[in-house]
Amino acid sequence: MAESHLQIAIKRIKRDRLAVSGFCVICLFAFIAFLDSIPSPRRDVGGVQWTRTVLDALFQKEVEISYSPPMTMTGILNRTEFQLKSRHLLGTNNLGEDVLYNALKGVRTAFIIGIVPSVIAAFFAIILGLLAGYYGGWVDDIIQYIYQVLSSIPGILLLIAMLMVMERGLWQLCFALGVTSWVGLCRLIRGEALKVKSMEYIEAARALGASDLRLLFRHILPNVMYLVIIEITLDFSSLVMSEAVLTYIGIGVEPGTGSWGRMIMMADRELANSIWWNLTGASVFLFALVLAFNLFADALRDALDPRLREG
Amino acid sequence: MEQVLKIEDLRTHFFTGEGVARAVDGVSVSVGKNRTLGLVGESGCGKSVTALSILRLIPSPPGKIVDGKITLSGKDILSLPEVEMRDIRGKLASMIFQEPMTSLNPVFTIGTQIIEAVRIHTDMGKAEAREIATEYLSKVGIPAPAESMSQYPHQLSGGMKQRVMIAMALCLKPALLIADEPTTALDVTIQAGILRLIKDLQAETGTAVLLITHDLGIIAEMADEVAVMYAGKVVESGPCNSIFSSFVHPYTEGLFKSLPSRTERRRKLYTISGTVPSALRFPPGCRFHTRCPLAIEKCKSEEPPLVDVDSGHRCACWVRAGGSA
Amino acid sequence: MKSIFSQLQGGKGGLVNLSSMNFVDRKVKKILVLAVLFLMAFVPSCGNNPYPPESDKLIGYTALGEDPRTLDPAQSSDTTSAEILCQFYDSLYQNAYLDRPYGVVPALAANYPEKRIFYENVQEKGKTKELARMEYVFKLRDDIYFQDDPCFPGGKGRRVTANDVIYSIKRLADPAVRSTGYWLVAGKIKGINDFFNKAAATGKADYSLEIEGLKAINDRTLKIILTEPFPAFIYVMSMPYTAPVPREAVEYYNAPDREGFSRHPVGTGAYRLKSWKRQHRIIMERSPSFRKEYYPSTGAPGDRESGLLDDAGKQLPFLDEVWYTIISTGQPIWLLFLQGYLDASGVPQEQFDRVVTKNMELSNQFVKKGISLEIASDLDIYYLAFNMRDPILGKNKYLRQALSLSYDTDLYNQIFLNGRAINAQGPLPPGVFGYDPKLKNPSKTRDLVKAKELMAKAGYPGGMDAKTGRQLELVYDIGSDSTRAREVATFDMRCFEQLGIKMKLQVNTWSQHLERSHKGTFQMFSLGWIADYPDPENFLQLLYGPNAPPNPNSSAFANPEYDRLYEKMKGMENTPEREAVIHRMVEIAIEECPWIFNVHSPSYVLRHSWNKNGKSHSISGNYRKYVRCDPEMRRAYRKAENKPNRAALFYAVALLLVLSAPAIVNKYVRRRK
Amino acid sequence: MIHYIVRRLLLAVPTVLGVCLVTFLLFNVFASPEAVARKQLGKNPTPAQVKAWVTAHGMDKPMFFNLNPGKDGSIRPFDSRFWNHMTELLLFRFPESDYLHEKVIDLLKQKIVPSLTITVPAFLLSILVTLPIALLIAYYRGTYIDRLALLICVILMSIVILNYIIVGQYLLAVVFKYFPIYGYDFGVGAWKFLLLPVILAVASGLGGGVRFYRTVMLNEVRADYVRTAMAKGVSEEGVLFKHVLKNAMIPILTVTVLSIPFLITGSLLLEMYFGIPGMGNLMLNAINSHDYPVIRTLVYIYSLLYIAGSILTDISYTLVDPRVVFE
Repeated sequence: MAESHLQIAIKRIKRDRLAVSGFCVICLFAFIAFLDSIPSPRRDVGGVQWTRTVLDALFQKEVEISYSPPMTMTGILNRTEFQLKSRHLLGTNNLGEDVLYNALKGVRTAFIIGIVPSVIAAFFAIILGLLAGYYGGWVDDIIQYIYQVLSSIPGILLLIAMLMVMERGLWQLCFALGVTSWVGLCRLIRGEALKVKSMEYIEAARALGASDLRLLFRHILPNVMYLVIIEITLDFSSLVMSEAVLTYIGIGVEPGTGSWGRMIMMADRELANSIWWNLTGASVFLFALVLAFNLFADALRDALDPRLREG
Repeated sequence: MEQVLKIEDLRTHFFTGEGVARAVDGVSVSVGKNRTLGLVGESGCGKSVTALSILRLIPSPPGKIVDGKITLSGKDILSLPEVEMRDIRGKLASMIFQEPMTSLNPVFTIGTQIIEAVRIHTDMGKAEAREIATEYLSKVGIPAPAESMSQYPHQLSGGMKQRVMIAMALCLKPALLIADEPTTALDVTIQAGILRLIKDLQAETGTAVLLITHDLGIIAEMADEVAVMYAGKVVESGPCNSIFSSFVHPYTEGLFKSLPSRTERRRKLYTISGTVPSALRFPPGCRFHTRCPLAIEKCKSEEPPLVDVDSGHRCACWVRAGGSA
Repeated sequence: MKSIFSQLQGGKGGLVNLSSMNFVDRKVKKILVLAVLFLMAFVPSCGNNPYPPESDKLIGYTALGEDPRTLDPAQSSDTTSAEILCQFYDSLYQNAYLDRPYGVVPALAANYPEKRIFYENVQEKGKTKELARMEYVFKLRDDIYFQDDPCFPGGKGRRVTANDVIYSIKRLADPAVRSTGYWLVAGKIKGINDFFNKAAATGKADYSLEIEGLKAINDRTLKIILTEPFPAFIYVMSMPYTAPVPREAVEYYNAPDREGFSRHPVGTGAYRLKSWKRQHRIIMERSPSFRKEYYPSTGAPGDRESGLLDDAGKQLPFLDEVWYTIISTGQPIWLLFLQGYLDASGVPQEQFDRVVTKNMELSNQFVKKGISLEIASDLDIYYLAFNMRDPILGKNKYLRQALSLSYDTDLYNQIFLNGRAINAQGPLPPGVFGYDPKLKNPSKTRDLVKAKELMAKAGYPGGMDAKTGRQLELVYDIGSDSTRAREVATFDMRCFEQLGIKMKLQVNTWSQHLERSHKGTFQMFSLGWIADYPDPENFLQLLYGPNAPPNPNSSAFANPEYDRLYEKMKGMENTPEREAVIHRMVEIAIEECPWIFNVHSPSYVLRHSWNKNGKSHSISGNYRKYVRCDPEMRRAYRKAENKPNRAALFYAVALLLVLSAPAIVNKYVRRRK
Repeated sequence: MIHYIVRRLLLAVPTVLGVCLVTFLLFNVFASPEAVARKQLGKNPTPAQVKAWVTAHGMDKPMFFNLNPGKDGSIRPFDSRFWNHMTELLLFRFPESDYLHEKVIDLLKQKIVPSLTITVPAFLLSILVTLPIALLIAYYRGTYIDRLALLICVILMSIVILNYIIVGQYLLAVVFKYFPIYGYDFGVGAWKFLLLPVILAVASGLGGGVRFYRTVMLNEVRADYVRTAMAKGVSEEGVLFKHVLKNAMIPILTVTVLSIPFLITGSLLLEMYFGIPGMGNLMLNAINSHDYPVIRTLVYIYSLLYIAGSILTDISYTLVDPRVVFE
């Protein structure tokens, strides 16, 4: 049953050309993020303690004095190893760093920001939502109260408050984003669990003596998983964009982590000096990933959501 | 007899991503003044699409009337521009639907909705239109019609809502009333009242009625003529008596057989084997051959034409009515 | 409306078939037409002037990076607050506007103070010790009045007395005031620590308590006794911390239902606060009760040539009002400056190459606009500190010198600072007394050959430990994981690696970094220092032995001769003798090489042609009163630079129409069918 | 109806208490008082100063119950950080800003107007613009115009708001010089500073807004009553603009009314970028200066507004949906 649903979903997505191309772009980005996650087998030069990855080894260009426009030849500090090509394809920024390299470094951060908070949120939402929906009674009351309180605090403020008291960092940001965003999904899962709970096959399983835990995780959970998957893909885009915005206003990832928000922040003043490549580089990467995910997520939702399927 | 509605070789197809669904594929029927035509068939056989095609309410895209001719009170419906079509809907031909619960707009009062219908097609003022609306509400048996005018649909029961729908449909005395499964969603106890109402009003206004249903009992009670549809085609048609007394087509036979019989209580209920084929992939030849107990080789390759088996009684079957063609 | 409507529909074969349009379309179209008309007519005419229409007042327009945290002079610690409140509060002395090296001239004081060193016998641990004390006598001018304010009887500002100065200094030692300037007087003015401790213990400061070192001899005369000779104290008396504040104002505005003294300055300066909208704008206006003060008639060499002395002898201030617009990001400041809406601007780093040529001159396109560039030295020093307590680096002078010789300051300057900085030779920046422009640090000319010789002398030929034969390994600490910090560190380490040394990078969080530097467990890291006041003492203390961590001597450099000279220098006046002492101290620092002196980073200021008498100053002060402005020139410039581009709007509307064409065509096709 | 509102308000009380508790946990349990003090005291604070600051802010008191005898020997168990925090918030005795040394409530009074001058016009204008566009697209549903418009919407949604602001300011203010680059004015003079931010706010929300409204409309277009209305002879436009729109107002209203509290939050980015001295700027400054009292108070006040907003939403349902009645 689930198998065939999945097959139908895949078939539906395959028919949507935009979704397929979106998926390809996502795969490409994911590959870049993957390259940026495995340490490079090559040894570092000069004993510098960079935690270097394959991506660093492949793409890192040398640092120039300052800005250089796209397609400039690399220059002053001659270190010729590990270069894909000896050009700054997208130019360099004010510190002389290669823009393409910086943008590529942002990919991994984007994937982490796009997925980890959703997973954290999904974790909270699944556990609490299932418990609330399944047990009802006072358990439900308490959980509903918790999310009532949390949802009464405007998300952005709660986020700001959390980031203020925590140290700044990528994982802290993920945690804060996750903790502030589980309420909606929790509500959905609770409703769905309520619905599934009263279905006959659950009654039957219960009559056969299945334990609560088994019922929850073997029988009810798979039925709400589609909600989780839809939610995670739909949230990806907004999370990536919110990272850029939060970093821009100064409460996002710490310096030293690749981030498109940081690139945009550094670049926004340069337009007046007709230095467009830094802003464009970051923006195009961000845009491409977000657009790809938006297209794909829409198709995925349409394909997976039984409520829409019947409609 | 003067034909109010004449449909000739109507073909309405849906162009979906998965292919062309030939929901209605060559249907010809007609209804006269003060007469009732019952359109029978399983769900998905194209009854409703036929009805919607008459009013040109097929959702387009993906639906499209690709061929055929519909004449309503002498007007060639399919060639009219949309603006003129609007004048026909609700005035010359009106329609009531299966789900009275959702067919009325929940956020407007009943009065508003009926008055809107009246005023679109006439030059009446608000007060005049209100009078007509109240009059019809009382005609359809709504208690305290004046008060009901300011009520919202959710404040009425299902049966009452359907009565409101009928009032709305008949308030301009249309030449044709299309009733698409008007009682299916209602309690059995209420069904009879609604049907009686339609019949009474028909007697009063002389409206032709196209009654769409899958319930042969209703047909027996209401219809003057019957057309049986299967997979987008009419397989058998004729006067009600003739069909009920001597059905010819194996499909019609199946329909009758699957009725719970009063005399043979013990027997297991008959079912037509197999399922209705998808409109995307109708089988070649006679479309019923995949489920027909009598099917022969010819049925699989050649389509049977509709031929007369009795006066006005026509049937499309190679086995039962095929020899003469 | 109707006529415009039909015009837009066009004559024959207009875009839309009018006859078949129904009410809905008409509404939508009406909105569209309105929007387009709004765009076409209204938008360009609104203009981009960010200020209300000009009056006949002479106004100076300035930007400020953020709101001042406070306008209470006792609380100012950041340069932004100081920039604003210095205009309201004058102290007894003020920084000389044009003079370089920096110095002070009397402001509220009638003249320079009388100083006297005397000795006092003190009982300490049963023994009698003779300690040197210093006594200052300050004379106030007769014509100093506080600005008019409702806190005074009748709203008229009263005359300033010596007791006001005492009150202000006592406020620094009042824990409830939370002064950020207490450290300047703590332990220096005799008896002030007792005052603070008593107040902290009781929870409330009693201002009637006498402080031994603070005495009003009469209304105009003030005596201050310091616990040790400290001639730089005159700088303390020129800082806003010691500016007289009226007790009436503090008490009046700190009453529970009022907005607080920190928001309502009442001082003696040339300007007073007119309005302050947070995060928006501070407007200050000429104070009518300002004393008679005149533009200086002497300045640094070159000032006369550049016209800075043209206004000599004229009464201050020049401007009727000064508008500080609070702009938190750099880009609008730059753009508004280019549009003529700000009178001056810094050079944003990302614009540097475009603005300043390789010869450190203003590039032509800006010169044409009448903009001028001033490169002013800031009082700062950036350096790489060696840990003198480290067993390898601390004991080996030659090694340190070799490292210094291998360091490429010029390239560092090019890469990270657009070449805008000055190669530092010693600890003192230009502009400070005792700075020697002819000083040449022998370890600061990059020379790898010499460096390698020194390495051999140090016992590490070719980077190998002569005794063990192992490669020398040094750890370089950074206190932040920013890209920038890593970049700099990488650069620095590459320089040293050329001597055959193996470098390791140690990345710390800032708190780890402080801990390591306090414990002395690091080997080297880079640092910067910005002056609090323009006395060489403020820089030379960074190498004073007793100032070892957690005090600012991060290297823990300790040289007996240096320390002795420092103590001597601290109590000396700015005499040639003091200069000689300072030179000797610098010599020691250069020879011992506890730091690699890296750069002094000057500030770059751009000014429009109408902005007269501008001169940058590294230390905050009351400089607004010297600035003059030519409103005609400004008006002409603004007019020329701010013409809206109407053609672009036209194209945009056209594009919109083209984009909506499919819908219109579709509609038309539908109707036909 | 009054009965209903009173009941809803009573139900909100535990939620408000919960919000107070959350803020307490965040700002008292996770943040160390000394660290906060050091950040506020500037360069070189002496330890005595730090201690004085902590005492002055009551941050040295016990967390929940104060069992230490006070100066006069009496024990006041509720003179603790937790109870002081709760009474402070619940009785609206808002603290003073650490950084600006001003009552938070006074700051709010100053900041709220500039924020509203930008969010309210942006809010209204975006409804005025997106709703008709969504209706138009719903009108062309199923055609290539619909698909194209939808794709454009997704593309517009995929552009991060930073790009709208940066590029918008650069083009319209810097290159074409239609608007001031930066600034604000109190009073009527404010309008010329608001145009650009409002335009950009509307533009940045356009894609998402149109798509949302379109989905809502299409859900309604599929409803049975639409077919009924068509069968009556109502024109397609009439159906769309009368029948569908009124039904669609229900979900639209939920979203819109719920977003009203956020009008007061102001737009962080726009205010920062265009120098509008509103709530967003206040918040940003508080973030950068670690001004806990401001953030704490803002969290609380916005939560109250949010709760009020949700009650308001429920009440406003009755305006458009006759099926909803108070009970």
